[in-house]
Amino acid sequence: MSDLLSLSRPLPGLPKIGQLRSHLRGINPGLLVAGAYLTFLAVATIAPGLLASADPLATDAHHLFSPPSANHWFGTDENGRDVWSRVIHAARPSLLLGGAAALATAATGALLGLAAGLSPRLLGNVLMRLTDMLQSFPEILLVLVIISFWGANNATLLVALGLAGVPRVVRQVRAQVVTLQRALFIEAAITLGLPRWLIILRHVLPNAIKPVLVLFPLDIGWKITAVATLSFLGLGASPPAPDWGAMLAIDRDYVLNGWWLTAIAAGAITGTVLSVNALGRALIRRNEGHR
Amino acid sequence: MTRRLLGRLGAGLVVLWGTATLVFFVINLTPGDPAITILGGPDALPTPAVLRQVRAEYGFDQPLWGQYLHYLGRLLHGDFGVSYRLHQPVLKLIAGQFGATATLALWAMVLGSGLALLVALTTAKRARWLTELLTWAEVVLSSVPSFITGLLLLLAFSFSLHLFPSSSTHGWTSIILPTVTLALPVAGVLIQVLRRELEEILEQPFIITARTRGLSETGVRLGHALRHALIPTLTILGVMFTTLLSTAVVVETVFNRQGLGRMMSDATTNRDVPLVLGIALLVTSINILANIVIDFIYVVVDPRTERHE
Amino acid sequence: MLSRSTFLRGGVGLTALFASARPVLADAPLDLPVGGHREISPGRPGGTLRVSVATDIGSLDPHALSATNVQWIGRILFDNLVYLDEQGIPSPWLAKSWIISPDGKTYTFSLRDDVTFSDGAKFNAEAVLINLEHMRAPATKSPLAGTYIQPYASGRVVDEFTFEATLRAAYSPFLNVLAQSWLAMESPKTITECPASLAYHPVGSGPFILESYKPQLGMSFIRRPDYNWSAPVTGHQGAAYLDRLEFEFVPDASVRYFSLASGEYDFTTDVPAQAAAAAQADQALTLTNRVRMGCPNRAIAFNVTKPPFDDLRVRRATALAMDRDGVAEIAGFGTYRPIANFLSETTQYYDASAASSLAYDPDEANRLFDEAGWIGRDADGYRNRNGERLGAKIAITSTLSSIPVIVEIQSDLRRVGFDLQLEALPSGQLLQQRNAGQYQAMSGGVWHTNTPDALYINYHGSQIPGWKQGGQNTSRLNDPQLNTLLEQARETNDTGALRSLYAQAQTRLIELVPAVPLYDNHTVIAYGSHVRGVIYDTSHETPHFETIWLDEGAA
Amino acid sequence: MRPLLNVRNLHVDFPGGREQVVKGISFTLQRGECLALIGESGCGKSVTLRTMVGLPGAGAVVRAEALEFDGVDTRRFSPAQWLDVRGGRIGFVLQDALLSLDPLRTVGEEIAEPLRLHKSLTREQRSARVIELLRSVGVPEPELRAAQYPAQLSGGLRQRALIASAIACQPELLIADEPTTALDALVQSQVLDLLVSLRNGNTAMLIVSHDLAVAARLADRVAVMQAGNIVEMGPTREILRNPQHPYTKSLLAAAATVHAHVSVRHSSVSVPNSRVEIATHGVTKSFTGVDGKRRIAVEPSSITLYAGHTLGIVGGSGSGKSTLTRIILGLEKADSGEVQFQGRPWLSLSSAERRTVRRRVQPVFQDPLDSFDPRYTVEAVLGEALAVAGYRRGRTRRERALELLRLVRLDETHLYRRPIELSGGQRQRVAIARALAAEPAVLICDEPVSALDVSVQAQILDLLTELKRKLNLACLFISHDLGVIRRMSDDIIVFHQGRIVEVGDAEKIFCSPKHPYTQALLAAIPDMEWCTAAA
Repeated sequence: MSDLLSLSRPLPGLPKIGQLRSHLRGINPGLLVAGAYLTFLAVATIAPGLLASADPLATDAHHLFSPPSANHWFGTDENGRDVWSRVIHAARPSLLLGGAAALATAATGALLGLAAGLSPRLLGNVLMRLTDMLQSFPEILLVLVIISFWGANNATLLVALGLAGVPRVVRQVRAQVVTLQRALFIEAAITLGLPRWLIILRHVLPNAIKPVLVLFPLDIGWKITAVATLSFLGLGASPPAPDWGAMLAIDRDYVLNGWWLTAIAAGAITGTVLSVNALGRALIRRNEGHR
Repeated sequence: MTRRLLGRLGAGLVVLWGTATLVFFVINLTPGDPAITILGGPDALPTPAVLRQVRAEYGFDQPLWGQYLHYLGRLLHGDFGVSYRLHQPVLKLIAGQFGATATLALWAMVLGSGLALLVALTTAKRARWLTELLTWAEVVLSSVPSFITGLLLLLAFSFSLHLFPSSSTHGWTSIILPTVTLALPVAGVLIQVLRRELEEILEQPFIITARTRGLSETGVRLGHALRHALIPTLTILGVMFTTLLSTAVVVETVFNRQGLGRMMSDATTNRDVPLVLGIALLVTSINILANIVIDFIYVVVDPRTERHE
Repeated sequence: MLSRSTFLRGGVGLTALFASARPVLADAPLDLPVGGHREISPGRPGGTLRVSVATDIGSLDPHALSATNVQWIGRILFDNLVYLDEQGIPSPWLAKSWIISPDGKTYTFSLRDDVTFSDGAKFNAEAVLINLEHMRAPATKSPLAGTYIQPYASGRVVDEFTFEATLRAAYSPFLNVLAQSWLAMESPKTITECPASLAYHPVGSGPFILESYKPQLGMSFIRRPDYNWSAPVTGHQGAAYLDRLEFEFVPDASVRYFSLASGEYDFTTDVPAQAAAAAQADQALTLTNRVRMGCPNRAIAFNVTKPPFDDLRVRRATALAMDRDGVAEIAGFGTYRPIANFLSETTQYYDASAASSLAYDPDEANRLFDEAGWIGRDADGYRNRNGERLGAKIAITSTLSSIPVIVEIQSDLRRVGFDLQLEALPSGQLLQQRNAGQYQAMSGGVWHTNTPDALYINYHGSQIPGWKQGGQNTSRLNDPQLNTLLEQARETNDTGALRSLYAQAQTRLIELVPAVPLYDNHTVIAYGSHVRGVIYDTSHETPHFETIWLDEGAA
Repeated sequence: MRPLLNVRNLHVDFPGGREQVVKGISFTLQRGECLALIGESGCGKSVTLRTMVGLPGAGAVVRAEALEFDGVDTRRFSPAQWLDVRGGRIGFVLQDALLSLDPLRTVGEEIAEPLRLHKSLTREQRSARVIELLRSVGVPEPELRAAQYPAQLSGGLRQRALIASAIACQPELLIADEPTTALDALVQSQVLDLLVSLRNGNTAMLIVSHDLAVAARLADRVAVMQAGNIVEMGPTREILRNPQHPYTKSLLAAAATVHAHVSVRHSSVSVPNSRVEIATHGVTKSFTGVDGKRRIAVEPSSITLYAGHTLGIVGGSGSGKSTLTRIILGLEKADSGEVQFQGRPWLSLSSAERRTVRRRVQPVFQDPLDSFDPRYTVEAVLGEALAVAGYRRGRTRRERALELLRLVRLDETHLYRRPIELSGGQRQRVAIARALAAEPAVLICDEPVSALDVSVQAQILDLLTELKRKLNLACLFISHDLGVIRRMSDDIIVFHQGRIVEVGDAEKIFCSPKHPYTQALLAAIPDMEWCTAAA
């Protein structure tokens, strides 16, 4: 659905550093919160040990479902593990998988889109029909099939989630390439006598992938949601690895025993997706403002 | 027009064939023992004769290409096979579940797009604080994963307040919470797109012209802007179809509803190959058809489309 | 059967929900199946019972299924030839009596002459023949029933109500398995005329008739008024009391609990363990918890043919390192009984004397690991030997519900320096590994059957799963001594001999440790206090519905 | 008599945004009178117009000593009263009818809208009135046109339809914002005629234009606006003949240079001995239209361009002049014919061979912004072209870039900016600098000043003329504007429907056009006698 945000025109770049300060001053408090939350997550991703000292895997069969306390900030779960530590340690896989999948989508899509836009008509058409095929096939079904039949390890998750969304990017990049090829500045470069490969490399490529880059943060948000959804459906990370979606899936069976478990896992996922999306949207708006 | 329609349908058939092939091979190239799956999974205790019978009956003793051609041949006769796990014809199973999901999706579409149109039409290009608020509302609506929305609604309205039954089959009220869950992200995305579109449209010279003719604000929004806003809405609804299906998988799981979504996730986790293939083909064809229909609705809504073809 | 239950039920507001949030970890008394198999007094006819069920099994032909739900669905729609009495001894049902030849190979059944199927077909010797043939016909694709009567060679209609079954070899569990719901008697007319319809339109001679079946949604049954042939052991006379049974599939554990507590349902066949304490505390609900016969839950089955579990010391040490009480707590929240034997306590010929040697003993576990040469420790605290880390992968399905249990075991083993890694696989790949024997350990699950022959099915050398045949011996154990004991037990009908043979087999298993029994296999059901007359099946410990009646005054 | 409009000391500003847009202007308008507001883009004239109908824009703050329509203070109008006034008593015509008519509604529906809002007519009466209106604004086949969508009409017809919708309720005041700007010269003239004919009622008219000629043709009085102020106001003839304010004078002077009758060319009339830079022989080109029919864009045409010479190409939109230049630039393939560059074949070269000489033929496009990679700074833009001319990255290249900027009257500060941050005129200068950086022999200018204000146009044209002379460039100059063409060209080619209808010396063609199309074109030039006098 995010291809609706696609921008048919090439976009100018990001604001210069010098302008940043004035941008910061007028910044929305909501965005600051989102930024702070993501910064926190970044720390949790790089060095979870700094934020949570307890072992996220250490069980304690005699302290199941302890409510939040000074010892266990977020309480303990169905295995007596420290939930705070699990939430913190779950940031890395979520963010990395989300980011990597978004990157895979963007890279594959951009390459195929460029190929479709630049290759001879017949080949381009074949590529586009393949894209149509992939697009008519609902992403969720694709992901479910790949994961159910190939297993829910990081590699298949990456392939499945990476593939989902590729048609959108291919279309976007191809449309951009086609438009760009008729753009006046490309013609100006042609009349300068620059060789085709140089024009593609220097002018077409960077401008064609710009909208993909702009939508990249939103796609990360989408992928994180997808990872969590899959875990929720029981197709995500293998236990006992801490994972927000899996925590939520298991914890909702224990609403009666520890309702906060559900709330915490839900909060972590929602907060992340919300922050990523809010910042992503802000980025898009800023880009448009500079058009 | 007819030629274009036939062309689109032809392309659709090719896409279907491709889908069938792709899914067939993705599924069949994975390791596994479908015979045991058919017999009920790990707790099956079949005799050797039964195992042989199953492998012969389903053609697992044939080479993959043979199985593929056989499968395509049966498809051409409209035979989608028999579910591995439910032991009933795939078409019958799908037919049994389709209605529930279609009803849910339809209501969600109606509710979601209705809400979005209402909100977008009344709030586009208004006070700054309202814009700010709605921008956040859009982000929230389209960010909160459906399974969380669903769980929250269930927890709040069903378990706690008892306003709605927690079980899926108890009366018409049981469709309300799932519909809302499904409609909220639809509304979130649509509001965002519609508002962007409307803000752009309301700046257009023809809107100024309409105002200078003495047309009221309501008249401008309903008489001119609405129709323009419908065009991107259509595009989204076309794309939305697959999104709705994905959400249906989750919503039907959370709310224990029967339906295509849940059958799909069950079928895949249970490796019910004929059912997975059947659903894949069905959903793909609906998707293709829906997009063709939407293309033709465009022509009705936007007279420019046809001429540009 | 691998029992797979998830999810809750009830009518407590959020406040109540939070108040009861502290789990009750102890004091949930265990309701061992003592009695409860016989109707005490007649009930009042009429009414509809609304029941929630965790899963749909997708099909209703018991001969073609191995699913758990068949156990109680079978009693609703069908009858069996025999029924176990309260001591576990086969007693009459549709067969009034029988004679077993001295060599144990010929069974002559004398049948009731007043039984009809709901499609009008008559129950007679021909019907029995057709049913047994149907169970074993490859076309039926029977995953269980066919295997249970595998020694059955041929049947003969002696006269209309006398049937003679001839076995290839003596098979002492024969009558027991004939009492199980998977081996129920279906209408011979439907079997011969339209076998395909059995899946969604089964026809039997039971107290209820299928009214409708909507996959994933639910099923309903109506009373058969002329029913009058309940198994004598149940003490029930005549037709069922309830007019109608409505079952709905409610997979979500929380929803199952909340909707029972709120009165949306009268009854649930699957109480999630985590809600048992809450259900028990609820005055308006009755909770029952019964231990089933067969093999208890073995969270881990070792592959004894592959390192490191080809070493008996490693198997034993691993078993001793598991905190059985903790695991049972995590799995059952106080409702599941820890057990260290290979047969469940309620199973015939259970030998209590064998039980103690697998009790939790981490010191002994460490000693055994040292003895096996795993002396070194690496930076992560795991043992090693010649630079090789002590550990194993356990293959589980990615949708397994008992993950917390495996996680607890993993954590227990880590404390003694054993690195147990979880490998979640799609079920297809798991089956592949299982057939090929390419795994170090698997999640063992439970195996429910109403005879100690469960041990043969789970540990006899002929029962190793492979491409040619299914099998439950995932430990891939092939011990000649154990094989002989289990074979001999199949060949004798002498009670004393059986008791001795099964006691020896249980002792042998504890010596071999092919798997780690941890806690019992339970049926936990709950129902509103207006629901009366609930009795339990002697074979499966699942409820009978023909004796249930509604006490409207109490509702 | 009470004036229809009375505006005294009007201020409009947008708090938090731009600076004040209208800074205290005063004017009155009598019934039947026509006042023209003249000024360049951004001078506040459009905002003034919209303030007259109470639509100054979102967030605008309007202050005035008097702001009266027909003696009533418009600031006291309730929203409902405004709805009655707009379209009923005041008609409003916007600039571009393609954008100003709802593209999803038929022309008939659009014209019927004010009727529906202000008159109680039946549906039949309304459609009859729509047809009548269309006929009255000179739209042929009104029944057919009413059922069509704006995009299906030609520019002129669309503008007429827009005017019809504005006058549907016979308003007392007709406001028009640049009513003819987007149109071809011929069509522009016809629409002006229509507006003139409308004046012959009792309708007052307030128009805005950047084009003095339009004002001269329509207005009784002219108000010249600069940066939110009216700097000079008076009867049209007087202002044009005898401007007092320096800004008015500069405007007139610029218009005069652009539209000079007297040749200001400095080259001799023809240079027969010069080298032939570009020669085309029988170049043709056709496209397959969306309807599947072949449409001929360029019929066999041969032109010759000499060094130091400027060849002007003039023609209406869609006449094929742009296609021909694209062929010459090698951006489009010709169906047949050959183009020679400096006597050697050009079109028939392989693209690799042509690439080495391409820089010798450089374009200057109408919209310079689109001709720069949006990611590039001016330095990078020039650098790319300089690299082609053999300048390696380094100091010499930078110095050369600066030199070029100075040549086009820009300085070092512009080097680090990106084109989007520059004004239109500055961008066009950068575009010219880039073209020159490649050291071309031929400059191909496609409508280089059409998007610019008059005073800027004059500067750019001066610059081009000067550079051409200094560098002895051959120049192909395409424009729809006859004044611009006449000022720049030695020879002229008139294009009409893909064909060259007339070729020859510029002066000769302007003095004695032979082809009827050329004659019509020249006749359509608004009368600018006074301008000449002023110059």
